[in-house]
Amino acid sequence: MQYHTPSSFDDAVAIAKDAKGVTRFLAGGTDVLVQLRADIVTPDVLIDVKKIDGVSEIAREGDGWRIGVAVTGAEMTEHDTLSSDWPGVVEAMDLVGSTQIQGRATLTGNLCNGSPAADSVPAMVAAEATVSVTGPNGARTVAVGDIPTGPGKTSLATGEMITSVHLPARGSNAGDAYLRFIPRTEMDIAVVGCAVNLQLDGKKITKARVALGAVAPTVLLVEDAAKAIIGTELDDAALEQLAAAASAACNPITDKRGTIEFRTHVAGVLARRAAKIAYERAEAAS
Amino acid sequence: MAFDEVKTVDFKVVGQRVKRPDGMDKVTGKAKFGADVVAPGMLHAAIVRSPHAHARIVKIDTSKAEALKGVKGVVTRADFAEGLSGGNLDVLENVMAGEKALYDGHAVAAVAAISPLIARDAMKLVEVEYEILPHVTDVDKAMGADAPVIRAGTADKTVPEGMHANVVRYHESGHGDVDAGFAEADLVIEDSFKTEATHQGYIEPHACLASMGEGNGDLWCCTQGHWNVQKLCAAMLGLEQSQLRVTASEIGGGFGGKTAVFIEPVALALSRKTNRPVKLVMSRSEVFRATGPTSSTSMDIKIGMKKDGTITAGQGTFRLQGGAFPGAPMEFTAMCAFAPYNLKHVKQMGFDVLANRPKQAAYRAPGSPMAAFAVESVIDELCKQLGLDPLEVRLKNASAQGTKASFGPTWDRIGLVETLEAAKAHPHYSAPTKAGQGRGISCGFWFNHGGETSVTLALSEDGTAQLSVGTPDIGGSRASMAQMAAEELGIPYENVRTTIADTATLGYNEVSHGSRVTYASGLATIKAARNAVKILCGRAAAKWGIDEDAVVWEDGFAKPSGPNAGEFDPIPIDKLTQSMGRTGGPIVGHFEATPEGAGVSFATHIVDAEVDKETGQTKIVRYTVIQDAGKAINPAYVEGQFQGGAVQGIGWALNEEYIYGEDGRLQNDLFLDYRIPVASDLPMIDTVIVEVPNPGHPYGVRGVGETSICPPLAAIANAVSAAAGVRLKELPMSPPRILAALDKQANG
Amino acid sequence: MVEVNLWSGLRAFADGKDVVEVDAKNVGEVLRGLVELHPGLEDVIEAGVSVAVDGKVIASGLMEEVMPDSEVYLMQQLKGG
Amino acid sequence: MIHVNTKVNGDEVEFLCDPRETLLDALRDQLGLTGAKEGCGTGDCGACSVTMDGRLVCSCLVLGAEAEGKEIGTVEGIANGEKLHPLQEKFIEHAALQCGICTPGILVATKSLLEKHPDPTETQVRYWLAGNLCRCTGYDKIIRAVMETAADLRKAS
Repeated sequence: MQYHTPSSFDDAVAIAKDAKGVTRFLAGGTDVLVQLRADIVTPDVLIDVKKIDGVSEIAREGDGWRIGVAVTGAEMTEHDTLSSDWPGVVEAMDLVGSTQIQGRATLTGNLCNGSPAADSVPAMVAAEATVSVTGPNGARTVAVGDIPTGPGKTSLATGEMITSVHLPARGSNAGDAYLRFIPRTEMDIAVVGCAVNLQLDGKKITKARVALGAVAPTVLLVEDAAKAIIGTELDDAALEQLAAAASAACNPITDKRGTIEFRTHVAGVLARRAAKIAYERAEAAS
Repeated sequence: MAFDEVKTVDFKVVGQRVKRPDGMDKVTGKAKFGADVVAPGMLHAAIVRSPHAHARIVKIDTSKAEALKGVKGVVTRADFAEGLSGGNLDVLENVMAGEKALYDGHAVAAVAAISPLIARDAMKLVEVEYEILPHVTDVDKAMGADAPVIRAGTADKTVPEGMHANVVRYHESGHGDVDAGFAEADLVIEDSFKTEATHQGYIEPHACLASMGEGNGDLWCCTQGHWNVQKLCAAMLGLEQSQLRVTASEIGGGFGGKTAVFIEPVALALSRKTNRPVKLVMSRSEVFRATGPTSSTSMDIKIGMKKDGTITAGQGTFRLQGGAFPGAPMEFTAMCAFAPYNLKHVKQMGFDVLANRPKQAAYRAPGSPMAAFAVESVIDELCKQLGLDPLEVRLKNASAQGTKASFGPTWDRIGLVETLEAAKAHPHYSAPTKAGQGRGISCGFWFNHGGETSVTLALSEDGTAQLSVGTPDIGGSRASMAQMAAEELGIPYENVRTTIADTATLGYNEVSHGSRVTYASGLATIKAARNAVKILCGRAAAKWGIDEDAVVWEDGFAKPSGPNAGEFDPIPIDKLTQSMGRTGGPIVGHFEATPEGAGVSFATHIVDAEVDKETGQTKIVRYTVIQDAGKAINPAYVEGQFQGGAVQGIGWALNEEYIYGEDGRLQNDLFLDYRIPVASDLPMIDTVIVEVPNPGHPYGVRGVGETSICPPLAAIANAVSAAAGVRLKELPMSPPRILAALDKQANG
Repeated sequence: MVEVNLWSGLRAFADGKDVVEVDAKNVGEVLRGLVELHPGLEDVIEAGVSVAVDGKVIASGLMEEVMPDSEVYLMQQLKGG
Repeated sequence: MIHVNTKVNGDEVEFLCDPRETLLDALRDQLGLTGAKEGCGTGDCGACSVTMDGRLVCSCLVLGAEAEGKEIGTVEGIANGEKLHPLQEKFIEHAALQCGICTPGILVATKSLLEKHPDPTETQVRYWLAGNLCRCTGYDKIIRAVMETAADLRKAS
């Protein structure tokens, strides 16, 4: 295995483009190293991105945010303004693994690992986050939801890499939330994850995005679920419709972490609970 | 004090919460565990394992692995002794597969190389050709007519005729006439239960360092019993037992799982072949796939009760799957099942069943927790349906001194009633439960064990003591041993150093299991110390020119026993040891025996659980352990045993399980998906130490290590039933199972 | 003579009896006596058993004393975790 | 082989490692610091916990090569000579360890917790330590030892 520490994205792309065999980018390493040690993926070329300028920055970008690809979960949680703007995204990232994992794991890594159960991904999708991608054929901006294409797979071409994550301006009277279900209180992979991002006009929901994780091969943006609560004050009937729409959108599998029935049911429960939190946050922000 | 006197009062050191002598090393990282040692010229090894649940090994080609640079040797079954039989053959079959791989993870070859990475690379180059055979992993399916035969001819003659060849042993015991008993009952409940296999889950993977010379060898390993390792390894390598010296490292948890050997013979074989020291450390995945979890079970229980709470009869059938080898502890499951209750009519049957899973190993009160889960669940349901208080019903039927045990004998002094009374008096039992929460209780029982034990206590010139015991210290036993020695010698606790001796320096010691260490090594320590005291008194007597019997030992001084003995100034221990070389030679007390008086231990647990009815998630909100310790030598570590056992039980009840796929492969071989309790899952675990002295120990000690895992499974099932209104009959009570039960109840 | 109680699973090897009388002064003699009277018990006893004498479980000691009026139960061999 | 210069417990050290080797391997095999343990190798048990530039991490999920130019803190660096850290004292006093295999990781993790949160709630301690598995104690005595050390340290400062 070759180990590289390029000092620019251009250098990193150049190494990746010419690399033979399996290439992996290393940021926090909390997935890459597990796969390496368990003989699941042994990269031939490992490109450590942490020496590239600016990768550890959380910066304002207009009224939104730019988050570097090596920013750890712990650094996000410790960032007060980011946390108050996008509590759902920050909490989702904070749910990934232990305190130790938080010291290393990154949003970009969580996304590129391609796990359908990645906690931060539904939160980013609900938040309409985008990523900047650079590669041998130049740079592009991609919606977060378009990166994963299936378990362990992404839409990134050979030599392409993410250079930063962008969260849009929070806007007024808005809030987001992410909840996941795990059997224990910590340390598990999400059995179901649900993010809700909404905006209010007075008490009425004017805009909403509901995203689900771990209930399909990729993250789901559930438009029917959003429709169920847009125009409402999140009354009980709206919540029931939201839950039903979330459950209806599920296309899960039965595996060691949960059954089809369980995931489908709990997706609705979490949608309801997350929507209430997002709604409270939006109200508090007004 | 007379040699055999029982002491129950006026303890000076015993009963104190002393600091453990190995504490400093363990908080600074200095303590040497299994994987922490190196030897000059050491090689590293890795084991090739079967990916198949059941397969004939057609061919093993090691040539590519051997050709890799840095590889020094490869071993297969051919490198081990031939002609073994019985238990030794089973252990060897498990350590290194012969004709067949019997489970996913079964070892088939091993390599030694100059670095761990090269060893791992070489492992992947060993080519094994398999002929895949049909497999079975479920206990009920393994007994079914169409189940594949795993190891033909294994069954012994206790197995009733007509059973599948995978049923290899049968147990039946009890007394009275259960049918007559059921006829007397006002309510009879009959139900079936299942529990999945759980792993001991010690945080330290198995590790060892082996060094073989010509016909002899040295082995360093983490084990619960190094004499057992010596015996088994010697057999598997064809060595004389005394030629293999085994040293027990610090051990990072065992819970029964480190009473067996797995990698030690392999490291020795590689060392013999390469003539270099070889270190072998398991990965976590290997620990889960190839070391002993507990048995999975399938159980049928029938209990009858009168309206006044009298249990009229109990019957249980217990089917235990113990992997591809005989030995599932079904007889303990059977014998423990009804042990807490004084029953006129009782019958219990056990079946030992083979399946394509790793050979089960002991796990904390092996077999008992599952039985308690099934029986105590049914008792709870009977109480509920008859409108009776579950604690009063248990008190009414409780086993006590003089009643007949469900497995036959008449009980000696036991403390079940005392734990129930303590539970009744505990504020936890009377506290109101909050909305959404339910309370459950359960009793639990374990036999405890004595076993072969040797201890030596050598006095130093300055009057301090060196105590050598042979039972590895898993949870602070060196402190308890030093406390007992100090108590007898009348010297400060700090003046005793306890060492876990290697196999070359002490007589045989049985494994640290059966909650026997504080009981048996403790008893041996007390007797070795009394032995040394007798010599000390003799030296004083000689000095004073009086009879040896006229000297007594008090608080570290030899004194004349009374006015008739003469007027002499007491002599302190250090004055006697200072001159010991000139007054008869070194003073050493020792004791070797197989103490047979291990008192049984009962416990009662109370638990409050909260169930999220929308997700099926259970949260333990309050937990109290009440257990009979006989006499707590170091209460802090007794509490620790209570708490640790309870939490292992919580894990077993709620989330831990072996999950096999259709392909017979273990799907959750990492701590990620083998979900042991984490700190945030739990409340504080309250404890009450009940002390009903064991007549078989000089201070009344009963083993405490195991019983604490017996009640939690049922106590939590009973609490879940109270909180959510559904009775879970299958473990773990994972959220999908609870939600499915709630759904079934709601929709009929 | 000492009355020895067998666990019921052993009846098949003791002519249907679950109580057998043997002439014995210690545990070793109890076991030897059982095998002499009922050779079918030999395998089970060889594989390892415990003997409860007046409520005390003797896991291995053959020299432990047994009195004519002792309550004696044959039990499966005890181990632990 | 990669040549790595790093600082461990304040000491400048260097080692050679294969790019596949982890920081845990390097600490244990190259530097002889065996206090950090490998319980899982997948970041699930925390027995290998160390700090890297002050941040708590699992050393099994850090490559040895990544330690270049960093400051690593291990259990061996917690005591000051013969004087134990208050956490170490309290763990011994409270019987907050049984087998002791998880203890180094838990001490590194709790020291890091108390530096960041001198007045943690019980819940905070429990969640901070959720990635440090202990199979012996049921965590009760560990949590009590941490809470009490925190109180003592606050009183002392």
